[in-house]
Amino acid sequence: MNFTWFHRLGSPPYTYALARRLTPWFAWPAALLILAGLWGGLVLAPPDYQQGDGFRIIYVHAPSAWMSLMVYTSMAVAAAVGLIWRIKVAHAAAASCAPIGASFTVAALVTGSLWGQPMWGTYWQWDPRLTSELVLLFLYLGYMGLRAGIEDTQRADRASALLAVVGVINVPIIHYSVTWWNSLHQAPSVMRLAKPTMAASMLVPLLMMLLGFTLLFAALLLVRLRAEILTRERTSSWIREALRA
Amino acid sequence: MREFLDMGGYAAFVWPAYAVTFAVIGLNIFWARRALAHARRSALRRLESGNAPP
Amino acid sequence: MSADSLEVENLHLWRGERHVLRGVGFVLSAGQCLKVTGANGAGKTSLLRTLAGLMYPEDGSVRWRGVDARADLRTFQGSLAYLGHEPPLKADLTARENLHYWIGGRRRVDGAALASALARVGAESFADRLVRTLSAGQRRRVALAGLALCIVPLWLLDEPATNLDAEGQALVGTLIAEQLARGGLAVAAVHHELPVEPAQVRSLELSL
Amino acid sequence: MATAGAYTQAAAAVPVSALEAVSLALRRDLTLAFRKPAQLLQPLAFFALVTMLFPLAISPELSQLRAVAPGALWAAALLASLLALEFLFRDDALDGTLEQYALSGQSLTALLCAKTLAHWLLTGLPLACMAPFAALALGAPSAALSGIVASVLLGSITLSLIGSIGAALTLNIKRSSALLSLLTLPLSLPVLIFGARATQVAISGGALIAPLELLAALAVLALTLAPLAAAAAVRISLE
Repeated sequence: MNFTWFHRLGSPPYTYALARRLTPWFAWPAALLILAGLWGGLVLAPPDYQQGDGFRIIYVHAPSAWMSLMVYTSMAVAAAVGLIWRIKVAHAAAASCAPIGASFTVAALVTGSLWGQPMWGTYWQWDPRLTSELVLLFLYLGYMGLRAGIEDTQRADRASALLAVVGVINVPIIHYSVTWWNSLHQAPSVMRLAKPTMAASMLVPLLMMLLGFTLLFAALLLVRLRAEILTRERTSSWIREALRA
Repeated sequence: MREFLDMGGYAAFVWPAYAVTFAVIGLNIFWARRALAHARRSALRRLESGNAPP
Repeated sequence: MSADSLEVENLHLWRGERHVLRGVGFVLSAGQCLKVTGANGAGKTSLLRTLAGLMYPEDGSVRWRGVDARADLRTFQGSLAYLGHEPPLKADLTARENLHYWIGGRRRVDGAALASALARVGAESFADRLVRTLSAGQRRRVALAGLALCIVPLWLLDEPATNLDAEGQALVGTLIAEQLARGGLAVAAVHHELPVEPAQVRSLELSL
Repeated sequence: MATAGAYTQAAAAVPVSALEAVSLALRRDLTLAFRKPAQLLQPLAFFALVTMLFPLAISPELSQLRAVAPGALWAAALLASLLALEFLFRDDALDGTLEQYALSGQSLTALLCAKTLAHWLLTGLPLACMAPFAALALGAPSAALSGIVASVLLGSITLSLIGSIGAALTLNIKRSSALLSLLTLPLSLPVLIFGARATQVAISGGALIAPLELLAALAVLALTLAPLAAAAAVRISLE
């Protein structure tokens, strides 16, 4: 197998230039998809027969929740790559993920509780998904706290990478145990739209939003990655050229 | 239009949810760009001060 | 089996924004001692810790017996003894207990061997006192007793003679000379002269 | 010129098996702990104290307390074991013992296992022994006590193991206790959930086997993975 691409990705100048070139290719489609999804979700999709217009929160809640998990997984994968092959760029990518993921976790929690109020009659319900989301927020905060606590960048990279890997192994266990716990106490689980029967006019905007958020994450990651590479990099010759460009 | 803004009586929940999410998106874009600008500035400073190794 | 040798090439180590080791390299063969000098903060400790495999250099290699030390780190670390600038002693154990647990984790050692090592460094009078009651020089002597029991090919010593009186410093020289006579190697970071036969000593100066 | 072979002949030092090294590390930690008995008692006193808070905060009615007993007991156990975690590696990191462990030529994973085992013997085991008294004070029937002891025994193994990762990661961070809780508590939630459930079942007299099995599964999983992660974390902290 040919792993040249892998090694080239490990080289900061190459990745920096690549990230710079790729950013618009993710950013513009993301903007278009999100706007189209917004139009479709707010205007075109019909009200839900049970939840009325309240269900439209799904078009921001579901993508935020998806982001929180996807970003954590990406972070853990990047961290593992950095840990195993000692690739600086991978650590830089993992470090870039955390603030993005944490902020979307907050968005998922807030939109979830705003959705909960009309549906459950209370802003907070110990529903397994919201609870898992809250735990995920703490995992993000722990990651960022550990990173901030260690001054030396390399050690911070490696220590937080290990934490991310340990965390991602734990996420399914936590989710399973929270679901199990919840099933014992028979809390209402309302945030369950009848998915298979969802009409296309409702589903398509949701898919557009999901894809749009994913592309947005890619664009944000690429910009942050460049910042991280610049602060980490010591060979200045290419930096001089990159900054001039 | 008023009907649209009213969201079938759910306006108090739908609009804040959208506002929060798009605030998070906006903040993320702002933070990412600021981080890049900051990194560029400090890299330039390092280059000018001649502290950086060859 | 190839002869014991330590070949270090082009080590570069960064700590945060600081370029600590800038292309350090040397070759040391059996029966030789490397004296590492340099101002405080020049990277003497970092070099020793990098050689021991505790720190990971960004560039360069450490080769032991012709093979990259990272290839089998545990075996390599089993064949070296590292003495940091603080003696690795537990304050709430006596000197003898400390040696028992510390050296006992590396090699079989019986009470007689412990006693003779302690006697050798002049520590028999305080061998059964808690380390927290010992002076810095006495602790250093206990650590030297431990070192004397570490019969391994490579010694990495960080300021081995700090806090010692003239007699203690001579003892450090004797221990290193014995290690070299056995065909061992030693790397010592010092800021004064090593009392060792000059013919066996090579020097490396680290600059800030 | 001397060769490697010549050196080995001169040395004749008998190497130590991994098992001996592990038992030595275990004995060292136990000896040290018993030289400072006050430190041993702190987590236990803390556990008792937290348990006492609940009757004072809720109600002296045993029937009411019984409803919250599982949660109170496990929250107290979780906090007590967290408190004890700070001592797990701190002294060893400061005096260079961890460095010597990492360089001993023995498996660092095994040595840290020994340390974590010592830690569990000194905190988890006493907690499990105290749990029945705390449970009685919170209104649990005496028939429930054996189940409660079993659940705390199993759960505290996992807590110690997860804690060892957190403690190793925060080794050279100053004032790390808040961070240590932030890292360890989310990872400990499954233990809390299954442990409290087991306690609840024990109090209501149901079939204990399912929650205990879940706790045991967690313990096995932690036992296989946590020491590896802790060893990696210690090596990173020593870098």
